[in-house]
Amino acid sequence: MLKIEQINLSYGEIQVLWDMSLQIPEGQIVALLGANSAGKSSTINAISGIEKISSGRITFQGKDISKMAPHEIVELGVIQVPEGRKLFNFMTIEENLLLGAYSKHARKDIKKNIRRVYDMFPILEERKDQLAGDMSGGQQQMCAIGRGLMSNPKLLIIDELSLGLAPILVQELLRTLTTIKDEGITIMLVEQNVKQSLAISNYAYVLENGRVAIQGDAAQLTEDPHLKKAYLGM
Amino acid sequence: MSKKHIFPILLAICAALYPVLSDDRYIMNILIMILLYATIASGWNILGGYGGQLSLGHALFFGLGAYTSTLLYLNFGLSPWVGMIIAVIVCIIAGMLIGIPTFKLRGPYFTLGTIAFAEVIRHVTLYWRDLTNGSMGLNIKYEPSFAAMIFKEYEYYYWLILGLLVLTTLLVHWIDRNKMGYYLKAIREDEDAAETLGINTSKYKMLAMMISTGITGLAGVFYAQFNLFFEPESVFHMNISTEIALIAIIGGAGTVYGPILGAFIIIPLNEILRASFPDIHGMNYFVYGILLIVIVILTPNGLLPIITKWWDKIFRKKVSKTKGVTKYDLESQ
Amino acid sequence: MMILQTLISGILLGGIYALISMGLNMILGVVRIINFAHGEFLMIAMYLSYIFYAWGGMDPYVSAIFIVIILFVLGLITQKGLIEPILDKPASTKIFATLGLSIVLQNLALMIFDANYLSVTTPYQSSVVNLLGIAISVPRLVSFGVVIAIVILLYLFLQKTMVGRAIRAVSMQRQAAYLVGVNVKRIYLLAFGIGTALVGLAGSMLMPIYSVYPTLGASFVLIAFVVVVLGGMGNMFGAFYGGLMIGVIESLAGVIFSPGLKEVIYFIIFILVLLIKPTGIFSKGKGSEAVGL
Amino acid sequence: MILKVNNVSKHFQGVKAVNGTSFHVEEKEIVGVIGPNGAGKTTLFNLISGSLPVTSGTIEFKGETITNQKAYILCKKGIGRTYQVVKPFGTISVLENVMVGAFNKHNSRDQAAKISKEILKQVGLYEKRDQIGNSLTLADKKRLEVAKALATQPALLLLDEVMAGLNPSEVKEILPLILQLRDEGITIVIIEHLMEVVMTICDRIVVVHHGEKIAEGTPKEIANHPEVIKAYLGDEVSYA
Amino acid sequence: MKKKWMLVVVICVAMVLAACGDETSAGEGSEEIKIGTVFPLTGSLALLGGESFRGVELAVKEVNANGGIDGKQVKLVNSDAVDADAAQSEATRLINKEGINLLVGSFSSGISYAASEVAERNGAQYWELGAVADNVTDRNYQSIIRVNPPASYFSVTHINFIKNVVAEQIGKELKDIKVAITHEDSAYGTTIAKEAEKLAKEEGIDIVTTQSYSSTSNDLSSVILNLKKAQPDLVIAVSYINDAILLSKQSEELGYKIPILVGSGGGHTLTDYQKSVGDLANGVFNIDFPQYEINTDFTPGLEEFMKLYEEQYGEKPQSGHSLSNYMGMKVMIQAIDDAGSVDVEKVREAAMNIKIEKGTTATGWGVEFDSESGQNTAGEAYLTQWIDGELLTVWPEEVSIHEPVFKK
Repeated sequence: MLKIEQINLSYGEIQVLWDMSLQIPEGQIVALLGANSAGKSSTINAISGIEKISSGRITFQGKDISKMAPHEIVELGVIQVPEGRKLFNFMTIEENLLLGAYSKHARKDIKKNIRRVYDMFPILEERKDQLAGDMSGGQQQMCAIGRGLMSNPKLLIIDELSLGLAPILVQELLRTLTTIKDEGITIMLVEQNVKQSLAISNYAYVLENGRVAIQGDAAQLTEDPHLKKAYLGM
Repeated sequence: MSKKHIFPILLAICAALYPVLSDDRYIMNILIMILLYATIASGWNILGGYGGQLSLGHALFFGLGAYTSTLLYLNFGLSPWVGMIIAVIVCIIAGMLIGIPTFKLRGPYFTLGTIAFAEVIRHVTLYWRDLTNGSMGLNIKYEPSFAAMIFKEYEYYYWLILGLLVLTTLLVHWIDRNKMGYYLKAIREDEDAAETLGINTSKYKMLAMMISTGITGLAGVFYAQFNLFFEPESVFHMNISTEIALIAIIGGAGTVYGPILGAFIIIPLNEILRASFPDIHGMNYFVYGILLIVIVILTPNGLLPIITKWWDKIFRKKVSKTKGVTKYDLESQ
Repeated sequence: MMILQTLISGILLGGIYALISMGLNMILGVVRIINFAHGEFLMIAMYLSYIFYAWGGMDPYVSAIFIVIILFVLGLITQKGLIEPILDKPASTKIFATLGLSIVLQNLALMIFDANYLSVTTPYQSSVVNLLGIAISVPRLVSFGVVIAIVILLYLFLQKTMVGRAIRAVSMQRQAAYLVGVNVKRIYLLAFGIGTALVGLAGSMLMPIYSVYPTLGASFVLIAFVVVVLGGMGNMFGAFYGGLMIGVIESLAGVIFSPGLKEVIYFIIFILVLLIKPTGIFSKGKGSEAVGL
Repeated sequence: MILKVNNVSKHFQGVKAVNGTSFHVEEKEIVGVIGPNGAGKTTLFNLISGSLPVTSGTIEFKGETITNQKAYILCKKGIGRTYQVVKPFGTISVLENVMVGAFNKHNSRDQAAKISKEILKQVGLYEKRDQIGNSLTLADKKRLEVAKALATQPALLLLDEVMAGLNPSEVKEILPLILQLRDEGITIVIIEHLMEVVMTICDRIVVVHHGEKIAEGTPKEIANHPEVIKAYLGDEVSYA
Repeated sequence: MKKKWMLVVVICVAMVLAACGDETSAGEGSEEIKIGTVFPLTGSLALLGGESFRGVELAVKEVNANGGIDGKQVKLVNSDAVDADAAQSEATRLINKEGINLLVGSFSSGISYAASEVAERNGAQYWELGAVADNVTDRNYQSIIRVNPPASYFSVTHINFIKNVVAEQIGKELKDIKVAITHEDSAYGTTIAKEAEKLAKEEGIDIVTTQSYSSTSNDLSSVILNLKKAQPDLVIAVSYINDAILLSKQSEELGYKIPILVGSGGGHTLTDYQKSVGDLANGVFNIDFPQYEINTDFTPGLEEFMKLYEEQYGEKPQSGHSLSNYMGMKVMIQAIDDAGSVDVEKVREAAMNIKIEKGTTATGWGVEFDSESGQNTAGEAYLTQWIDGELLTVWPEEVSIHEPVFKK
């Protein structure tokens, strides 16, 4: 579905991605793992069109998206739920969700989608008129995912879902992701929380210094001694 | 004396000899204006260029200097030479008082704060007629004498302001080469990082403010003695503040000689444009505005760095500063 | 009675300030540019209004429709041609680019219209409604009504429409706006256009009250800055309250102290607000800080 | 004991970024502070270095209470730090960057320059001393961070993720430097994600999670601490 | 180090420029008489500055058409003195670069100060034809000659008008008349107001309030409310155009009818004022330089001037500024003619010897200079009134073409 081929990305003179390639097949959850500054966020920002790659190719459903503007990529159904939620803090939950449906292809389904989000996260419906900035971290993350779902995503990229959240909540949210996958939405999960993400993923890439260091089936990677070493140095 | 000091010294000497070579008062008048604005812009540069605090209210101190010494002269017959010292002190104190609140503001808020202070003083001056003579301005009677700092010959003004500029430049040069300059630049780039490197940022900003306002006030005294007439609009107006900042920025803020270059560009430009379109009212400023936009967009860091680069390219075969990066990157792969 | 009359005059004057400042605020909040040429757009609008009146015999209230459209387009051109290329440049570049624009426009007007004070004559320009002994000028009342209408429309637009929400989204959280598919550049364009269109409307409303001359903008732009800071930079409705406040302060200060001290007093209030609550009196606190100015 | 953090908390509008954390650092020790993203490590550094005021608790440095003192005063007293998000002074040269730090203890420019050059040699940036800060690569900017902090001649050095974003060979270059600094008598507290690094160079490790200290001990103890493994790799649950 | 090289270049360029300057200024001795003009032609003073300049231009055109001075054509060398700073620089240029020693100006007092300082210092002569601040001639500079009446003369007319006409009209004793003053706070407004206050005190007239405000003010409601509170019988207003318009419009808006409004030139004279406020202008008095609806028996040459003006510019004059500058310029030309040279001392001497009776010039002013200050003491300000959209001269009687009208 999404294919990244040999991309390079630099901020000014600092190169952060080096000939990176990866693939995300339709209907799966693919995890992108790695320590801080390994290049995870740069990768997905390249996909979303926020950062422009210097060479290589990104294709989505066969279409080259590497030169497209962010809003055009959103229009295609590639939706990013950014790290740190990045909600519109001074808007209500509902307004945040509505803005999720900003792109043209999503507007016709606003009613249907908002119902779906509220069913998925009933707490959001309860608090729909509260300011997003006043919500707890978990609720904010739900709102962010909900906002992503409002865009009628084909591919949902979720960055650091577990950041700053209690483990129980993370479990709950991850479980929701499998439900979303079952509805036919492909998910790219960018995470530090290795075990939990691998548990729900089909396939995983581990990045190190802007390159793919390890990749493989999720189940297989869980047992990989390299992984433990990469994270705990053991 | 090292070799690198020869050029500025040579230059200063050349400049000082100029009146001997020519007695054209018109050119001399323009040169005096250029040197005056170069001095003020150099003063602004310490705070705005080195310290990165973009003040658009410096006319306040220009006017304050002019008013202080002139009022002392007119009311108490105090010689402007003494008045000058008092004016500088007054300006420094005013700079401190204004610095205390405005330095809490950052970025555009600071700029707007300085504009507001200058406006307050301008309107107070207009209103407080008993002290300031309001909008009628102050007029010093033309009675040439050394004690009154009024000269018949323009040469003396020229040498006086040249001396002031040289002293200012020496001071800026000293700051540039010493702890203070480094600290101010650090504050300009990142205040938080500067603080963790042991810099008392408020203290250094305040110091920069005080030096800057002192120089501006001094220039104000000179202006009063040279023009012998000024009014609130001609010393306090925001246009003066913006012109001061503009000169420093166009020349190259945060460099020793940038403001001087800026003054040599902006002041003659104004004169030339004014003389070029005598029949179409407004054309000169119209062109000036367009040039201004073009210059600031094309050279956000001022002209001096660009000119220096050209100069290097033509006369020196020095390795460009960024070349090292690529080389190292290849190695590190 | 006197105080009441002062208050009413102040509020009506504040309405005018609000109308001018709302446009400035929109540009400030979304595009994050301090537009020193804002006053010159007001001047252009008033000259246009004069042209429509003098050459087409059109009442300023009627020509307002055209002027709003023309100013909107002028705003688009300015954003595209001048502002967009300098968005990433240092603060000094932004300040002097818009200052330069204001010089250019001012002198363009001087070249075209000379320094004459031009005004229109309308049958209602000196009409007064008397309400319980308080005199209320009709054109000022009309402009106040327009301000109220604009506030309501703007509120509806920003709160209830998708584009309006996108404008707010961009002012709050630029990156996330990209990620929900907002074309941020186009929103900038739109915001600048709306900002100048609002000041265009202000010009039309002012024409029956004031005369227009080339340096008119300068006398309004500093007040607009004061209003915007008071209301909270980027806080769309703060400008409305801020405008009313400055209007009332200006009137009261003139009556209580002296008309010559009006400016001093509102600039001092401006400085105090900057110091005590730099986000503006009417902001919700962190809101305008998030705007990033 | 050079640094003592007593029950320190920092709340941001109700969010408890640091919550009642206590630990101490002995002289000439290298202490690692680890924990997942958002655990409050950097906030902890900001509290110690004076960049942020604490909500409650006290901090002692060399036996003196330094809670809520200004950053520049603490720097004068001997606390140096680096930033995780590098903050080079972008438009001035690398040498000038470091000299700003060196002026902390020296007033003369020549001396500051001399010391700075030595430090630049030490961190391997000497060749690039004339480049401007912004033109450096990320790795070099990290080095520059260290060099700036070193130039202030600190007794205690707080290093915030100086190795994040470096490639393994670069990491290998910087490790001996840290050990050498310790040998020169500088106490070091280091926030690091690269466990390999932490495990090899640290004498002791403090683990924080959700703003609280969940473990403390030698690298070995920490590596086998169940809480730590849970915090890092997550719970051993399977959904698939 | 390289930076310093640049400076060398810049200085060198400046010196070359300077050298060129020397050459051009040397060129003199042509068959023309050059006179430098210092008027604000752009910026906020442009409106009346430009109007004043036209008067000078017309006088020169006229003398040139009649064969010039002693067969020499008069050539105006113009400059744009936007403000005092520009005036300083432009006057220096005219004197030193163009080699001119006779200057005229300027409409604005600030510009007048600056330009006359330069003239004094450079041994040139400066003729002021329009600026009214008394202080310009109070300095007793030998370099300055002013033809137009200064602000204090305006104030004299103000007070005389109250004393001789208003008191009788409203049936009050002089000491019972309540007078209020409003003025914009630039030099022009402040001087006239101050003088009027002083004279009123001498005459025992009660000044109930003095309101000053910035001429760039957008709102005068507080001024008007303060007037309303003070309940004066008569308001002396010293205003530029914008505030004159605001004063009339806003007092109407605020439901305050000013019983008798006497302007002091500036805004209240202008046709723009009348156009802007429409009927509100009717009945407004104004003290100023001579205007056009005047008893032409007393102002011979006025009609010719009007004709010339319309021929030249295709419109009617905005205000009397052009006329008084025209008259002043003619006095200057006469002085040069009498002197038979452009030598400043000779011209001054010639000027001091000119005696012209009142009622024989286009402005009706006479000419008699005070040899100390250089001020023409035979000038005077007249009272006009807007009646049915026309600015008619109503007082003093010798120039009036209409009786002053008082609304009851």
